[in-house]
Amino acid sequence: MSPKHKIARRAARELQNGQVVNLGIGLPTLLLNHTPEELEIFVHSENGVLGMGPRCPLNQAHPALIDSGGDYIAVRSGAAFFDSALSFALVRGGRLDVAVLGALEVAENGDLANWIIPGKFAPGIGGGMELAQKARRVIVTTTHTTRSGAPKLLRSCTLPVTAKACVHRIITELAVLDPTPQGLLLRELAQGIEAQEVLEKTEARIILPQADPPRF
Amino acid sequence: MSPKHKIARRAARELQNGQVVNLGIGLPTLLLNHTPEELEIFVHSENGVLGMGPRCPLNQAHPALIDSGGDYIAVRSGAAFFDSALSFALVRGGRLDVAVLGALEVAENGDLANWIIPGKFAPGIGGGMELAQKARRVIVTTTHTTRSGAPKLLRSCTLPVTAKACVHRIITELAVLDPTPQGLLLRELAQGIEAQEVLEKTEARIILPQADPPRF
Amino acid sequence: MPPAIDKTTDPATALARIADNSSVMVGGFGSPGTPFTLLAALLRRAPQGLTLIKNDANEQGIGVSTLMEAGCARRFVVSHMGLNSVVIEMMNQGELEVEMHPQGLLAEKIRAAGAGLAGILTDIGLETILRDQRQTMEFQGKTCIVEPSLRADAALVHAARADRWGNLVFEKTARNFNPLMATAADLVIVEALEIVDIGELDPDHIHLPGAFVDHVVPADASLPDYGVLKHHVAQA
Amino acid sequence: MPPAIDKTTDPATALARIADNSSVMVGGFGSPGTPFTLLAALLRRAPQGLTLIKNDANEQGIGVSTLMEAGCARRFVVSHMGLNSVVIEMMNQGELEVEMHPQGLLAEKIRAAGAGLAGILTDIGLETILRDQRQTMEFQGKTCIVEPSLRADAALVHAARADRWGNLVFEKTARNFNPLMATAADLVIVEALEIVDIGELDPDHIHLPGAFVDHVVPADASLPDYGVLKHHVAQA
Repeated sequence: MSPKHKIARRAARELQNGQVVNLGIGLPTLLLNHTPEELEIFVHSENGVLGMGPRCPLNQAHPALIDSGGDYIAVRSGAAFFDSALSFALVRGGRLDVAVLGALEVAENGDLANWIIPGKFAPGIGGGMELAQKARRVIVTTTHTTRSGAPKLLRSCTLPVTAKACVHRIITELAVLDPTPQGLLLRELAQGIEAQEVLEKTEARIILPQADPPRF
Repeated sequence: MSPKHKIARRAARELQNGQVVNLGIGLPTLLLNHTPEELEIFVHSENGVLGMGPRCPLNQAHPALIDSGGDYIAVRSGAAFFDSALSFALVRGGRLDVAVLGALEVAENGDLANWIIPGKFAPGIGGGMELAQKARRVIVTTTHTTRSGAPKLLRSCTLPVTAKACVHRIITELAVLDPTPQGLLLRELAQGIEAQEVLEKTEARIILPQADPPRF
Repeated sequence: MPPAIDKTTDPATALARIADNSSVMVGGFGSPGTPFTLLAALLRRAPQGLTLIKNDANEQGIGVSTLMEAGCARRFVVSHMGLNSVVIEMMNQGELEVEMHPQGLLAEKIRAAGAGLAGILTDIGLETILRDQRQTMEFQGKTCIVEPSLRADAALVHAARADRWGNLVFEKTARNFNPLMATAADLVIVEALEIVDIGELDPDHIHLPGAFVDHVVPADASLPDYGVLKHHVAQA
Repeated sequence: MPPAIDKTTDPATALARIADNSSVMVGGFGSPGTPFTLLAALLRRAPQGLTLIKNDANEQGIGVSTLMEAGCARRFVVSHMGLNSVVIEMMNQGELEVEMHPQGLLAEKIRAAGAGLAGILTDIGLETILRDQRQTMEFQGKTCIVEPSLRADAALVHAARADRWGNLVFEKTARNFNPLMATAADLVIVEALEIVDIGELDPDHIHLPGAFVDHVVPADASLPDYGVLKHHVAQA
C-alpha cells in the first residue's frame, strides 16, 4: 500500500457516524476509499453539496455535478445542494464537524500553512482558510516530509499561515501526532516504524508517550 | 365611493406594467381592487411572497399563505416564495420599484412618519422603515387630515420619522402632491375640490401649478 | 438507519436542554411557520426568564404569546407586534423588556450569526431615533450602523416536511424566518408536519440541509393553530 | 403576455449595455454554472478594461479565461485559480491585477451587496497575511475585519430553468455563486438551458424570484462546454 493510501486508511478511522465532513482536494479525498461500508457520514464540498459520494465514471458523470476539485461525483441518499453563501455558512457557523486537509507545513502548536508559497505558488485562497479556522476538528493528512526529505512538521511555520493553532491531529505515513503548546504529542506509530525515525524526520518538538504507542 | 376607495383608485393609476410593488397594510392594499385587468404587476409582501393576489374567501384560504398583515391571500401565476432575508434583500437591494404606504404625517420635503407615537402607539417597526428608505418610488396614500381634522401634511414631522425625504408622491382624497425641498407641488385635484380647500387643510407649504391642475 | 443519522424524537426530549434564562428563537411570521407543537410543549415545562426572539408576537392566546402571558419570558426581541395588544401592554407596564428591529435587519442579524459573521453594516434607520441606541462608524466615506449578529441558545423551527436527518422543506409563506433561525442557534429543534425517509426529498429543492438540525419531532397537526384562523379571512 | 413581463431576448441585445471598463460578475464554480453562451457573446464584443469577478478562472480556453486571454480584463476578483496556469502567469507577469478572497467571504461580500448592506464583520483571516491589506475594527471586545460589500455593473448568470419573467431554478452544483450574483449587479443577464412560460415553475422551489433579473436568454446547449469535461472524469 502506498504511503498516501496508508495515511488515508488511518485517517478514515477518525470519522464517526453522523458527522459532517469536508475532505480537501488530493490526499484527503482518498479517505472515501477506506471508510467502512456501514459508516454514515455526510461529506460536504465547498461548491454547494452535502452528501457527496465518490468520483464517478464517464457514463455516470453529470455535467452539473462536481466536487470543489472539479471532479465529477455521485451523491448519496439524503444529499442536498445549496448556494456558495450557505455552503460557507455551514462551515463558519460551526456545523462542520471535521475538515481533513493537506499541508505544506504544520507547526507544533497546530498552526497550518497550506495556501501560498510567496513568489512561487499562489493559486488563491479557496475555501481552505475558512475550513481550517472554523471546522470543529481539523485533521491534517500529509506525507511526513517533502519530496526532498525536508521536514514538514516544524517548530513554527516559515510560510504564511492559513490559520493559527487550528490543527487537532496530524496523520502521516509514520505517525499520528496531536499538536499542543509544548510540542507534538506522539499518539500512534505506523507498523514497522520506530519513534527514533519520527524524531529524525521532524523539526517540531515531539512529546513521547510513557508507554509504547499503539500501531496503525 | 368612500374617500379611501377614491384614494386607492387614483393610486392604482401610478402602477405600471412589469413593476414590483409592495402595498402597505390597510389603505394601500385596496389598490388591488382598482387595478385594470390587463395590468401585470408583481406584488411583494414582506413575509416572503412575490406575486400575491387578492385576499381570498374561507374555502380558498391556505393556512400557510398570508400577507404581512395576516390576511389569507391567493397568489398569481409566476409567484415565488422565499425566506425573510431574501424578502428584504429585494427591498434594500433596489429591486422594489414602488412602495405604497400609509402615513401618520408627511413633511413637505418628503419625510415620512408612520411607525410610532411615543408613549401612545409603538407596535414595532416591521418592514416599513426599509420599504420607505429603499423602495425606488414611495407613494403615500392617506386621508388628507386626521379624524379630528388636523393636518397630516406638515412643514416638518412632529413624530419620529420612518425615513427622511423618501416620499415621491402623496395621494389623498383631495389632491395629488409631490414633496420638494420648497414645499408640496400640487399635481392634481379631486373632482369637485378647489385648491383653496387643500391649502386650508394642509400645514405644509403648497406650490400651486401655473395652469389648472388635472382632475382625478 | 443508524441512530446517529436518525434525529427524530419527541418534543419533551428535544426541549429538555432548554434551561431557565435561555435565549430561544421562534420561527414564523404571524401563524404560518410558527412551531405550535414545540411551543405548547415548552409551555408545559414553564421555563423562567427566557429571552424570546420572533418576528412578531403572534396573537393573544396563540403561539409565542402563550409563553409571555404565562410569565416565562423576561425579554423579547421582535420586529412588530401590532396584532397583540396583551404583549404591547406587558411592554408598556414594564413586565417585558422589548428590543425592536426593522424586520429585514432582524432577519439579517440572525442570518449573520448563522453565517459566522460578527455583524453587518447598514444604513437602515440612520436618520431615525434608532440611531441613538446603535453603534455607528464611518466606512468608505459614509456613516453606517453596525448591527451585531444575533445568535440564540435554541431555535424552534416549523417545516412542512423533514427527513429523518433533518433536511427541511418549507411551504409558502411559512418559510419566513425558519431557515435563518435554524442556522443561528446552538440547539436547533424542528417540528415537521410530515417526516419522510432519507432520500425522499429532492436534493435541488431542500431549503435547508440537515447539518444545521439537531432534533426532528412530528408536529401535532390536530392543533387548531395549524388551521385557517377565521378572523383573518376576507369578508364576502 | 405584455412585453414588460417577457424578459427574453438574444445575448447580443442583453449584453449591449456592458461598456468598456465595466465590472462584471460571472457565475459558476469550475464549469458548472458558468454562463458559457453569454461569455462567448461577450468575447465577440471584445470589451476592454473589464473587472471580472468569479469564484475561479475556469480553465485555459474555457469560459471566463477566454476573456482574460483575449486581453479584455484589467482586473480579476477571485478566490482560487488553481486549474488555470495561464491566468496565474498573467498575474505573475503583471498583465492582470488580481484581488483574492477566501471563498466564503467572496460569496458573503457579493450577497451583502445584494442585500443592500455596506459591509460585513468577520474574523476569517485575522491571523494571516490577509489582515495587512484589510481594515480592522474592535467590536464587542474582539478584533474584526471589515469587508466591504461587492457590487458590479453587470452579472452573467447561468440557470437550468427560467420562466419568461426571470424566475430561476438552478441544478445541482451549478447553483454556487449564481443566485448571489444575480442580486448584486445593476444589470442582471441570465442564460437558461430551458425557458418556460410563467406559471410553470413551482413557487416553493424557485431559487431566485424574477424581480432580480433584467434579461433572460436561451443558453446554446450545443456548446461543448456544457458537457462533461473528460479530463475531470475518474480513471477506471
